[in-house]
Amino acid sequence: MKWGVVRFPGSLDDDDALYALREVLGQDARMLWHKEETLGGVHCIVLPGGFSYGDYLRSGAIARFSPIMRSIAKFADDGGLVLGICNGFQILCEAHLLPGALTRNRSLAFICEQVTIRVENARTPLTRATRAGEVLRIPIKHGEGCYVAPESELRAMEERGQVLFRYVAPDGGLSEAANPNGSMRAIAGVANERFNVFGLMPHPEHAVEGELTGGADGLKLFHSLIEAAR
Amino acid sequence: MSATPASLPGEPAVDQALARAHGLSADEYAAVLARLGRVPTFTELGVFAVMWSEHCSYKSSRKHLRMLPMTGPRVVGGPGENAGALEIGDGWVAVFKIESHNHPSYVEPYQGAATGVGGIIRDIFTMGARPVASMNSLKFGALDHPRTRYLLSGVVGGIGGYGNCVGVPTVAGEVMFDAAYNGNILVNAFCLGLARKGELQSARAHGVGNPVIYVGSATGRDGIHGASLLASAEFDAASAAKRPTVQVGDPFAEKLLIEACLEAMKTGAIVAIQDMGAAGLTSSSSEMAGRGGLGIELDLDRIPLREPGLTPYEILLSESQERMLLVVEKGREAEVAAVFEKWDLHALVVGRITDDGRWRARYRGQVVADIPVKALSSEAPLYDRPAAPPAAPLRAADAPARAPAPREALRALLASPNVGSKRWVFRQYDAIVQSNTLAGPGGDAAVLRIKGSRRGLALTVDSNPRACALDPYLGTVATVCEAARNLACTGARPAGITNCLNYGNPERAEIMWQFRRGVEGLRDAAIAFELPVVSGNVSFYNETAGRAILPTPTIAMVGIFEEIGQRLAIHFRRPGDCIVIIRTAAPSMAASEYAALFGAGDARLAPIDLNRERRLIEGLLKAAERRLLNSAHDVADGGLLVGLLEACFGDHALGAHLDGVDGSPDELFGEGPSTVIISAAADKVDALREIFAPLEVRVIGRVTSQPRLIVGTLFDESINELRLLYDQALPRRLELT
Amino acid sequence: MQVRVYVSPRQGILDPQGRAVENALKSLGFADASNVHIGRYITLEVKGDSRAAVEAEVARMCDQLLANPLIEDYRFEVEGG
Amino acid sequence: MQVRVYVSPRQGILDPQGRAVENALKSLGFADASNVHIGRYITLEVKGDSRAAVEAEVARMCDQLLANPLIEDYRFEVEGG
Ligand SMILES: Nc1ncnc2c1ncn2[C@@H]1O[C@H](COP(=O)(O)OP(=O)(O)O)[C@@H](O)[C@H]1O
Ligand SMILES: [Mg+2]
Repeated sequence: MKWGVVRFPGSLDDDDALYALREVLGQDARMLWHKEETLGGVHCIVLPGGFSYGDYLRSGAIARFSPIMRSIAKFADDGGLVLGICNGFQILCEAHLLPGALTRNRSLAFICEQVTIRVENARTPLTRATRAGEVLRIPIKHGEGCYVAPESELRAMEERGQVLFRYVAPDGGLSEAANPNGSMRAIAGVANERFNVFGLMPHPEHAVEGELTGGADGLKLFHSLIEAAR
Repeated sequence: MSATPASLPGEPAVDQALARAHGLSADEYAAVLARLGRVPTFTELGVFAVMWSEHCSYKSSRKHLRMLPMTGPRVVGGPGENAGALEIGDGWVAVFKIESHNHPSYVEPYQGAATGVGGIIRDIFTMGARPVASMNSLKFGALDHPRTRYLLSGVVGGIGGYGNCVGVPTVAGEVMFDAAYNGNILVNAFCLGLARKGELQSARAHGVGNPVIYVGSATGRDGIHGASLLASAEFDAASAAKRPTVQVGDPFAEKLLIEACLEAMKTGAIVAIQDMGAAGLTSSSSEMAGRGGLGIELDLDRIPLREPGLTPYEILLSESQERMLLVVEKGREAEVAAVFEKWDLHALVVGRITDDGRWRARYRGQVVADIPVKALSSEAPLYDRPAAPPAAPLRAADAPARAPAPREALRALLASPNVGSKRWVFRQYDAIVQSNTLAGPGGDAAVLRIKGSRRGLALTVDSNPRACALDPYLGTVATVCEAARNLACTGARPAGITNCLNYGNPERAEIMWQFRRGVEGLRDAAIAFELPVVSGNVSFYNETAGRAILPTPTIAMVGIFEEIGQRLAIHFRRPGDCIVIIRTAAPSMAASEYAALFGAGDARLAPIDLNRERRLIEGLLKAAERRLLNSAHDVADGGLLVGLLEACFGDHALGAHLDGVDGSPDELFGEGPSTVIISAAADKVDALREIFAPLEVRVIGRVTSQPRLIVGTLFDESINELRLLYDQALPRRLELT
Repeated sequence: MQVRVYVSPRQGILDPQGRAVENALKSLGFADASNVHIGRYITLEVKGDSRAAVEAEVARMCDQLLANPLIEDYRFEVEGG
Repeated sequence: MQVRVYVSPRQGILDPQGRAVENALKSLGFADASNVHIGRYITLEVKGDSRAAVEAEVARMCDQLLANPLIEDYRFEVEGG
């Protein structure tokens, strides 16, 4: 399977995503420069974490207009798989490829820590290697991860199964304390209506090496995509 | 060819009074006149003032810093470059340095701390090393001082705001609160970068006729006389008037510079490169020319300006952030410029290297400065300032105010912001970007892997100002020992030191004495551990209204793992393991947090036996290598019980049952010379005794699966309850309004 | 022409910054302050032949970049021209 | 009374936000935009007996909390009362 990881000038986890895909998962992955328009025949695009264009205005607001995003919108339209992680999620929302928006954390502070998220829909290309209700340990690190969308939209998303992950306590239960950024309905990750574009705030690429760093639960998401593309 | 430089119309006449206002003494001004053979122009006066300031010239400290051991088998790169470098094996070189940004952070905490982080990161990548880890050491006033919370949240926000956005993980640090810093906080920022051996960049200009190139943000009026003069004078009401425009950091611009500069270096066309830090364009240009023994000419009309109307004086002295100066091989400008364009940066030719040893600046067809490069780069004044111990000790021992019950003392210590968890601080830092962080904040030292290698690094930053207040020499020795211990507790071999020496006004004999004793302590400890001091920074004038901070030498130390699989963590792992302590001397209350809370501090630090300290380090390393240990932790603030609890606060919710401690306050809460807590299987204890001899290996209890702390008949406490006190120590004080 | 754009959090959208500032004001003794909201204040110059043309252009800037309609409202003023 | 506070970066202070937005506008084809600066737009309600009293109070709020005088300027409007 061929992967493309997009590098914006302020991307930070681009190399980490590439490392996870190539070195840990043995995938064929290449970096895509934001000024390019060709995607090189990849099967899945990863929009990595970071601060794409400095993100001083709103995260992802400027990246959305880069040349490569035009191609990615088309790619998504044709059914291609797109995964936005953290800043990538923010960009996909700004680009209207995913519903909702990501606003400042309730605490107003940047938060870097391990969190636990619960899989809400295991029948999607991003989650098929997991079980519904399974709790995954994956780190977050962001200042603007509070997911918001209009109530009516949220209801529709829930009905269609577009809410993929929620922040929960390690035992899988919902609680105020387990929601690190104040996201509505504790949403940590979503899909579009067609289930080919995904966004999540936690960083699966930082949870691929077990004991060594952040755990290995992120692998399940990448394995899901690999299965899906088969 | 060079016309005699002249001041511009409207600029003030230069005389001794104006020189004085620029911080130059009468003697220094006389030296300027002698070096030039004429009265300086207004621009030249500004240039001399910044280059001869304490901050840029180290005029009070240089003589003493020469005492430090700066060489060693691993040290690469000559002295005089921007940061020290250490060979760490497998063809890798680590470049690291720590620097202060104290005054700017007190004035505007967010931007001050942010630009401190930005500045130290530039110091590292300017050497051709990719920045891979940051640390910081922070000192604030008492938490109940009205300004402390504002300063704390601003500084921490600024460090995170900048570091998180440039993608350099912040992997360790320290935070302390003490009323001595009410009027002068300390913000010391560290960065480490990695380069392939042989790819280090130089800051030594060569090649007459080579173009000088400017890249990065445009020049504004920020921080004129900022780092240089502000950090070279006491901070009092009068300096409010001198207050420079605050420098604002632009981390995105820095990120572009990191990537573009590292990529441009790969062309091989860059002869020399230096960031524009304190004294901006002036220092970077004169230092690069000075190292190469050449001259340099700048065309100020070509400097990109953020707003119109900047004078040559302002352009040369601006401390605008995120700017770099390069010397490029003639004819290869376009190649270099293309790399910068890729990153949406513009490389502008603003001058050239000359052979006449002069530092010359032109503006609108006129020469506004023409100074021998050496006068700026190497001939700044040098002082041997008088030093004398103070009449009375800085901090006398308090009479024991009261002797709390041990249970009460432990709770008070855990809830103290100096002892309790610093998670509130470090969760605001991205500690994992770059995927190398095997242990981030929260342990004795951070542990980083080096991808594609079995090797790794450990990093720690430590200071012990309360000990330095009792004895500036022993306090510094103790700090170096603590740093080495923190590394050894992870299994890494200490390999090199960088340091930031924060003191008061060096024109006062007792401050100069504190400083000299600190440097002597650093020297002696570094020699004892065979550690080179590869870089450092001195911050004087940390005083307000005649009241100085505690002497605060901050020591950052880097350790090497040959085999990263040998690393240790502080947390107990197996119920049934023996809990063992190893000490170099009896613990004492001197300079302890217990003494700070309850009085009862010894007036004197106990002497430190560096041979025993070294045994301890070597023992830890050997035990780690033979995989005899399941955990290791250095006992620091709060003493033995706090250390034990920290070892219990892992993911596994284990406990400790102690039967081998005497239960005296000194034993339970004393700090003082070194103690480490290790856990090991019972059948390993004999091997440990052999390894650590002549130090005593004392089994004091067992790791239990019950999450309780049981000390003889003294306590039986719930670990989870104590952990809550520890975890909430800072949030409870900060988040209640 | 001189343009001033005001972007504010949409009603009903959580505004933690506004709440934090309100709390901070209260703890500083400003008990009379309430309903604090924090948005962005953007100033810029826009060249254009007529005020109407500039207004149309600024509206496009706002829709495309300066505000996110899902969470923010905007209004603007054009001066001069 | 309804209060609107406008906080903007002081002249001469680096405004990375403004610069980033200006570049973005340019690359979106808004070539006519220049001199972009980004500040904060704060709305709040303040109870008070007279407009003068409210104005005095808001000025104090700005000096103490809402603006950072080292790097920002502010102005405000009071309505009603
Ligand atoms: N300002 C900070 N930045 C990052 N990490 C910090 C900071 N302050 C404290 N920490 C982390 O918290 C832990 C405890 O700090 P400290 O008590 O000073 O450690 P020690 O006593 O072992 O030197 C360490 O892992 C340290 O790295
Ligand atoms: Mg320690």
